[in-house]
Parts: sequence; structure tokens; C-alpha cells
Amino acid sequence: MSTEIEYTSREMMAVAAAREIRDGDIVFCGTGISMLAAMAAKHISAPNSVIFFETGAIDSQLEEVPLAVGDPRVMFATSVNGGLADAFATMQNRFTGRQVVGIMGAAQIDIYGNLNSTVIGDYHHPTVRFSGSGGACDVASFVSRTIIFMQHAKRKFVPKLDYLTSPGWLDGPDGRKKAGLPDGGPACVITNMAIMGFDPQTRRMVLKGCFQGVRKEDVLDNMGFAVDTSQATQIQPPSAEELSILRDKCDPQRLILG
Amino acid sequence: MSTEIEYTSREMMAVAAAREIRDGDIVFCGTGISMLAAMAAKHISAPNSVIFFETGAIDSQLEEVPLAVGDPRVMFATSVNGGLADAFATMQNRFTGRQVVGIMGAAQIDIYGNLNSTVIGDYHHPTVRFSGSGGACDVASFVSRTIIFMQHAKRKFVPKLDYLTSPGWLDGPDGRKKAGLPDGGPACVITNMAIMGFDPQTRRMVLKGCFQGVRKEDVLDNMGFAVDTSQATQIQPPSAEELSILRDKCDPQRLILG
Amino acid sequence: MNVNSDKLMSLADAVFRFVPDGAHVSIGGFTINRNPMAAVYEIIRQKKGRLHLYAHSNGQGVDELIGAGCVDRLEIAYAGSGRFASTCIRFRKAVESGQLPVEDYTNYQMTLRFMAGAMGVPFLPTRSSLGSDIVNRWGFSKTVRQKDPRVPDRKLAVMENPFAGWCDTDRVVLVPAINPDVTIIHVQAADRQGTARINGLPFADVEQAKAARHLIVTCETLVDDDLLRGAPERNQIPFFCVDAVVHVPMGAWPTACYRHYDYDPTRLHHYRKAALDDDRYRAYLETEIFSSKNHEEMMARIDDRQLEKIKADPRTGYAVGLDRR
Amino acid sequence: MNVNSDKLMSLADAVFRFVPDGAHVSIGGFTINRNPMAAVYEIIRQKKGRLHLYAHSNGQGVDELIGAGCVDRLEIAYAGSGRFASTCIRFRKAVESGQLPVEDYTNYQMTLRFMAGAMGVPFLPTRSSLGSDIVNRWGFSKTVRQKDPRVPDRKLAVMENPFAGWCDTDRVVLVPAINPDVTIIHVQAADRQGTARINGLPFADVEQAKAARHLIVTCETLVDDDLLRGAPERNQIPFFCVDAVVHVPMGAWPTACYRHYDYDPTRLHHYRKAALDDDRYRAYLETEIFSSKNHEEMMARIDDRQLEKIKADPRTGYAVGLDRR
Repeated sequence: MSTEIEYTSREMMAVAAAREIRDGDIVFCGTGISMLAAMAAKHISAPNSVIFFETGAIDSQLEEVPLAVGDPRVMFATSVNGGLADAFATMQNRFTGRQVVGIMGAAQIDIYGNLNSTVIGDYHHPTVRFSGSGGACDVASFVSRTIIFMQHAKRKFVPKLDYLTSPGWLDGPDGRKKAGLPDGGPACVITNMAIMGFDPQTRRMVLKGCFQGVRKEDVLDNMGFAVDTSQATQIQPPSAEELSILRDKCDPQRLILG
Repeated sequence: MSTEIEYTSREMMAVAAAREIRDGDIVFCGTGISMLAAMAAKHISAPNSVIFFETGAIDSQLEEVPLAVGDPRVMFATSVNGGLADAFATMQNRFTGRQVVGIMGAAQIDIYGNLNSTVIGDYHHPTVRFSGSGGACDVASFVSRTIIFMQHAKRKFVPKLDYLTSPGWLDGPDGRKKAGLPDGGPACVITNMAIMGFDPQTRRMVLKGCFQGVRKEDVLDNMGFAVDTSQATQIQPPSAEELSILRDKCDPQRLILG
Repeated sequence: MNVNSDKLMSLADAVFRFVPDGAHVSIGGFTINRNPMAAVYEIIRQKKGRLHLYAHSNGQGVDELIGAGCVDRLEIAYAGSGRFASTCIRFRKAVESGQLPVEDYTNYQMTLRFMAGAMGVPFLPTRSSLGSDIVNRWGFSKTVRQKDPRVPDRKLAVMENPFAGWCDTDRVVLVPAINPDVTIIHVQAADRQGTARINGLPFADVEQAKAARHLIVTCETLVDDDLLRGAPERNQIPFFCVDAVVHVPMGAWPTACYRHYDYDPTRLHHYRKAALDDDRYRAYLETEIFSSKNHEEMMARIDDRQLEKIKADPRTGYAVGLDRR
Repeated sequence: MNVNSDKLMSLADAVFRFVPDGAHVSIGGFTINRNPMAAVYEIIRQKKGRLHLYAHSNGQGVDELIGAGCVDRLEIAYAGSGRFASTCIRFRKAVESGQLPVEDYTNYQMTLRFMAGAMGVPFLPTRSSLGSDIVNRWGFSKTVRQKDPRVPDRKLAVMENPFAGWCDTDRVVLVPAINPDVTIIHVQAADRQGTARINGLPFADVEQAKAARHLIVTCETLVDDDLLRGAPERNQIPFFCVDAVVHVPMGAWPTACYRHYDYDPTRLHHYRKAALDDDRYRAYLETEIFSSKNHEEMMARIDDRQLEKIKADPRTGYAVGLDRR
């Protein structure tokens, strides 16, 4: 017997990302849903994961959800309150950087997981200007694994980025090596419909799995490029326990969950 | 009327160096007599001078004389206890570095004020091995003015260094510029016999003044190269006040003064 | 570079003396935290113009300076204020309307640029941004770069590793040093001579401070030097880097000042609403900034109950349970 | 890199596990202060050999490791212990007798090399040493450099400034990163997970710690994590950098540990006298180090009155009025 529990796609996304975090990972968090994912992971499958922020806070004890990575809530009872320089060095460092998983979002993504968070349109005369890289390009450059949040929409999954802010697999299997970047790259893209992965040979995006009630065709209809869907599975919906952790322990005010 | 006060050549040297420190200088100190000079200067002519150490201590309140720049006495009641990286950056910094005067010693010096504190003899098979640069080369490279302590002896004032550890004026007026170093260089050399300066045109060493009871010939006899002595004056002996500050306030245990 | 023993002055004096029109300026803080807002408002009040602004992710202060028309050129990594503005609103309007030339770097690169300035070297290396448009696209034209000797001749340089693959690295990006004419930071405590202490995260304030030709430190509390020198491990800014010490309680408001007050959601939402509309924004500038003589007067107009709500809890350093919706 | 929650182990275990023969090692501290001496003695006791040692001005610890024959190669800026040895005595003997190849850098360069290792870049730039023999003469031959993949192919590189005279700089020296196999530091306080706090000057310990593949932290006091997390501004080492936490009271003796004890002039003079003579030094190694099982036993043999004299005064952090002649 089981009871149906209602949940939102934001909740599904946060839970899906939390499941990707392994025990012992050092989790680089941005603003918003990525913080919830990291907070939830610590309560579920990765109690020894470490949450850290580009602002310099290491292993923040998040009693309340921060609304920015510069929120004073990230400074409470950390292991060390360092500076930006320390935080980014942790990711570029040859030993600690290998253990970091970065969670990030963007305005556009291409088939190799490269991200744009700078402009839509011409760089010098943009139609839309976004915030810019912040630490996103640094994280994408340095760490061994990134998890990307996206809304599934044709204008966001594009054949060509208007601006390549953060390197994914660049132009394929040797792209990062040719450019001079460390090993590593995007592990998965979590959207409101599905989880996308990257083929280990071609480094091109593939559909890994659909959320409950989503068909492969729905996913493809909302993308500006085609991807292999042959290996796609059905994603397990959030369990009652996962939802209760997310709702009660991570964001009781629903500041991020909405 | 006046009373003759006995003093040692070490005391004369410390006082002579203290007189070179200007109010507002940031004084980089090494071990030994240079610390005494800096401590004395704060009590005499440069109350607003700042004593700082390569170890990272800034404006140390020296209630007791430290026996090394890593002595815990340098850490007490400072403005900031930083690290080595901070200390050297202060000297390389384009704004603060210009205000720093460095005090240092060496095993050998040449006519352009270049210093050796590494080896006597062949570098790979030395007759005598010294401590090496430490921060000396850094200070000599970065700051606008250095004061050098030396024992006056032929084997120490040499035509050619066995190893150039710390750059002075290198090979003359354009030496530092050609090498790529910032402006600045040795201001004077204080020995147990005299104060040497550097000709502003040629950057070659000259005799600025002899201590009480020392003749120009004595100075020349103790050097491995000839210097212009035409402008040499008689150096004022330490005043009673200078001596009492040095003895009573700076080194009552005579740990450095001997 | 200043070893005077008393550098205390009014904010109006400090801004008047050290922030001339056309100055290259950097401000401390991060998004909605510890921005030197009192100084930002004073710069706006004194109608400073043609500023060249350097920022990593300084957020609120950057947006208000841009909104008031003080800024001619911007070098930045991230213009956002967390959930209050995923992209800073006046920044976005200025860029989209073609009024604000921007040079884009990453957060680490901006940090390294300040660090290089503080260290006195012309550049520092990183592996960040290889293969990206941060390397390939430049915001400032050659002409702009050649005209101002305070701007380097190129945005960055890509270089092969001269140590034959050492550290498994083939290539690095060199980013040029920044030496601002003036940096302004807001700290929790300073003494009259300028020794300063930051609580919580220092962000890149220390690098920004040490990179600058002149440094204005505004402080939440002015303390005796004995207090700071009793625990010098906790101080970050040596006094000789400082030119002006200004005592401004609530000097970071409406951004947060750890262990003193939280960010002010009411004010940030109010700002957001004003910023979205040009007319409302003009009114905001007039009634909220220009019509007040100084920060004290500006703060006096804010409802005490609003300020009470953001007061930091002594255990956590922020306002526990604050309504932030 | 280790996120385990309990890394507490004995010093013997930590040295056995993380300091194999031939390891590339760096130790913290400066001249006669906060050297990880207990670990140094344990390395000697375990007769570790062929170490490649990196030091800036670490002083006493470096000299004892060299004296005991543990070190095959040394990269260093300064081998001295202040007034107790203007040049470290066993170091000097080893170099003059041709037994110890040395590569010379400056203190800042060694610091930058650790910093580069910590930052994950292959090099960092400085203006220091241009025109000097530190640039021109190299201690390690090409053959040595080619044989060990843990040593870069060149000592340093001189490079023209690619930013056309930016910062009034024409040229810089690039110094290669160091990533030691293991770094050992002694701190005032740590918790079992590895978060560590240094009081007084950190020297270059933090850079050395973060540059290393493995990190051993010996601590004067073992504390609850709550205590350290109550003031994280004062902590320098995040726990995930740490592999072993070892509780060793008097772990820096005979060098100083700020706010706990001063350096021990009696012992340092005793060491000096022993070091000057080969026979006496062999006896020193035998009776003082090898014959003791561990640091506790070594300390138990020291006269309590001698240790009482070096106890730190609570106001200043050192032993006021200590006879240091």
C-alpha cells in the first residue's frame, strides 16, 4: 500500500540533484535550488558531504536557507571562514579540487554542456543581459564533476550559445584537454522534465531519464537540438522521506521552493 | 662641559642606523643589531616609524628584544599578525613598498652594494656555507632604500662576490632597471669603522664618514677595493640620550649588544 | 600609505578627498553583505561621475552607483543580489541600453586581479576560463585601453606553461593586476589609526584594500587600538594601508553586517520595485538619497521596528526567523 | 583530502603511514618557533631516509632532520635559527662536506611556491631576485631534475611582462609550484576532524598545508569542534585538507609555541654544542632521541624547572624575563 504525495517539479529537481551527491563530496553551492539540494543530501545519502561557498565559507551549518552565497547564514559555525581567494583555490587545488562537485544553473546550454549566463544576442548590444559568470566559469573550469540545473525550453537548449561563459565538454571528448583545462566536466543536467547525461565516448548530451508523467517526446520537443534517448529510464519520484527533509528541514519558509 | 661616555662599536653602529630611519618609515628588520636600530629609532627621531618582520608581524610592540624574526616576542600586540606572504607583498606592493626601508647584513659586499649571504668559494663545493638569502634578496629587490650592516674587513668588501644573493645597484646606474627591478637600492653601509654611501651618479660606494678615532686610511686598508673618500666627514658619536635608550630601553640584557 | 595616528574624518570629507570624478574605484562586500553602502550613498549625494568601477560580485552597491549615473565603465564578474535580483536591475538596464561598457571576468579572476595589485605583480595565473568566451570576447576596445594609462593594454593573456607540463598543466590564463585609485570597505571594527577587523567572511576586501592607492575604511564600531591589538590574529588591515577611517553605524545597510544586522528584505524589495521603473527610480534617488544630508539622517527616517527586525542574534550573527519573503 | 570525522591517531602511526622513505616533505614553523619537533623526532626515530625536504626558514626542525641523516635533497631559502645558529650547524656541515645538494630560493619565493601548490597553478610571479645568482645558479643538475617527476624541469623562469609595462614592470621571475607528498605542521588547537587554529603568526604553514597531498597536524591541545566553530574566523585549516590529527603537548619544543611556551634556550644551547662536534652529535642522537620511545618519554626526562621557566606569560604569550643568554 502507498499514499500518493503531491510534489512540485522544483522539489523533484532538488531531490534528483541531492541523489547525485556522494558521501564525502565537497559540494560547491550557488544560490537557490542548488543550496537546497546540498542541504537535502546531507540529511539523506551523504552525511559526510561538505557544503562550501565561493564566498569562503567551508562546511556551513545552515540552520536557515541562505538567499545568496553572501548571506550571513553561510558564515555560521563553519570550519573556516576564508576569503574568495581561498574558496576558489580549494577548487583549483590538485587534491581538494578532485573531490568537489559543483552545482550551477545558466540561461543557455549546448549539447556539450557548455553554459551561457552572460548575454542573449550580441555581446556588445545584448537583447538580454544576465549577471555574468560570477564563480560559475571558475567552478566549471576546475572541478571534477558539475551538476547543472536548467528549465527545459527550446530557447535554453540551443545549438549554439550566444556566449560561452562556463566550459562544459567544449567541442567533444578532447575539448577540455586541448583547451588546457583539468579533467572533469558536466555529469548531468537536471531540468523540470528530465535528467540528461553525457555519453562517455562522444561527450554529447543524452537523455538519462524522465520524471514521472513526462514522455521522451515531451523532452525532445522542448530542446533546440536532438539527443539520444535510447537509454532513458523512468526517474523514481521523491520519496515521502526525501520530501519531508526538503520541506521541513531545508526550506520550511518555502523561500526557494516557492 | 661634557662627560666622556664609553661605548662599543656595536652601539655606534646601532645608533648610526637608527639615525637613518625617518619618521613614517616602515622598517623591515632582520635578526640582531638591525632590530636594535629600529627599536632605538622609535624612541629617538622616528616615533611614527613602524617595525615589521618578514614573518608577518606588523608594528610589533617589542617589550623584549627578539632573538630571531620568528621569536614569539614579535607577535605581541601588533596591528596585524599576517603570514610570510603578506609581509613580502607589503614590500613588493607599489604603494606600501615605497615607504619601506630594509636593514640587512651579509658576508660579502661589492662596490655597488650587492650582497652575498650564501657561500664562500664555489657554489657547488663551498669553503663556507652561510644561511642563504632568507628574505634578504626579496627586501633588496623590492624596497626603496636599504641600510646594510657589515664588519669592515678585506675579505668582506670584495671586488667580486662569490655569489650574488641580494641585488644592490648591480653593475651601476642602470643595473636595476636593465634587470627589471623596481627603483631603489642601498642607501648606506654601516660598519664598525665608518658609514659608506653610494654616489648618486655612478652608484659606486663612497666613504661618507668615519667614526670617532678612525682615519680614512684605516677604512681603505680594510677593503678589497678603493672608494672615493673626498667627501668623508667625522660621524657624531652616540649622545648620552641615544646610548641610554639603546641600553636601557632596547637591550637591557645586552643580548644583542654583547 | 599613511602612518598618521589619527585618520578619523567624516564620510563627506573622505569621499570628497579620495573619490574625484573619473576615479578608478572598487568597493568591498558581496551581493547583499557588507557593501559600504553609506559611502555609496555619499558618492551619489556628491554627484561623482565618470567612475571606472571594479567589482567581483559586490551586488547592491554596484547597482546603486550605476543607477545614479556615477559609473562610466565597469569591470565585473557578477552583477546580482541573490534572490533579490538574479541580475542587478539598473546594471541590466544600463548595459541593454548601451550606456555602460563592461569587461567580463570570473569571480576568481577579479579576486586574483586585486591580489596581484596587492602583491605588486603585474598579473597572476589561473586555469579558469580556458576555452570560454571570457578569454575570446573583450568588452573594452583597443582605443579605450590605449586612452587610459590606468587600464592594461589587454584583457588577459593565455600562456603555455614554461615548466613543461608541471602540475599537469599545459596552459594558463594570466589576468592583469588592478590598482584602484581608491577602495572603500565597511568593517565591523576599526581604530583611529586604521587597523581594521572584519568578522565573518572577508570576501575579497583585504585584497581590494591592499591593492588600492588610497583606502577608505568605514566602520560599524570605532574602538580603541588596545582592543584590536589584544587579538591581532583577527585583524586583516594594517593601519598603514588606510587613508581615512569613518565611523558610520549601519554603514552597510540595507546589506548585512555579520554579528550586527542582517540584510533588510523590506528595503531591498522596495529598491527592487523602484529600480524596475525609470520614473520610480528617479523618485527613489530624490526622496531617499539626495534629500538626506548624510547616512545618519537617512537612517533616522527608517522605521525603528524595521531595523529592530534585522538586528543580529548573538548566537548566529544574523536575524533568526526574519521574514525574508 | 579526507572528510572522515575522526582522524586522531598516534604520532608513530601518522609518520609511519604518511612519511615513507624518499617522500617529498615540508614542515611548518619558522627558525625557533612552532616547528613540528615531535614529528621531526619521530621521523628520526623511525629512521626515515632519502627525504626531499622543502623549507623556507624553518630552522631547528630542518637542522635536526639533516643531522640525523634523513635528508637527501633540500630546497630552502634560509637555514638559520636566529641568535642560536646564524647558520644551522648540521646543515652547514652537510653542505660543506658535499653530502647535501641544495637548491636556493628566497623566502618569498618559497612561500609563493607553496602558495602556487595550494592554489593549483604551476607557478607564481615575483620581481624578487632579478639580476641575482638565485636566478643564475642552479643547485640541482638537469639529470636530477629529469630523474624525479616530482621535481620541475627548471629552477625558475624569467619572463617579459606580457601586459606591456603594466604596473611599471618589464620582467618577472616565475617560481614553480611545490606539492609535497606530505606537510607536517604543529598548531595550538585542532579538533578530531582536523579543523585547525594557529595563534600568533601563521608563517607559511597554511600554504604548506594546502599544497600537500597529505597533511599531518600535530596539536598542542585537542578541542571539541564546537570550540573552533564558535569563531571560525580564527581557524586556518579546513578539516578536509587533513589526514592525521595527533595530540602532542609540547609538540614544538624546544622551539616556541605562542601563548603556550617560549623556545627553550637551555636546550637550544645544548643542541648547538652537540651539533658542533660529530661525536657529541652521535651521542645526542642516541641518548636524546633514539633512546626515548616517543615525545612523551623525551619530555619526561626534561627537568620540570626548565619547562616551568619557558611557560608563556598570559598577557604577552611568551616567557617574560626568560634568561636567554
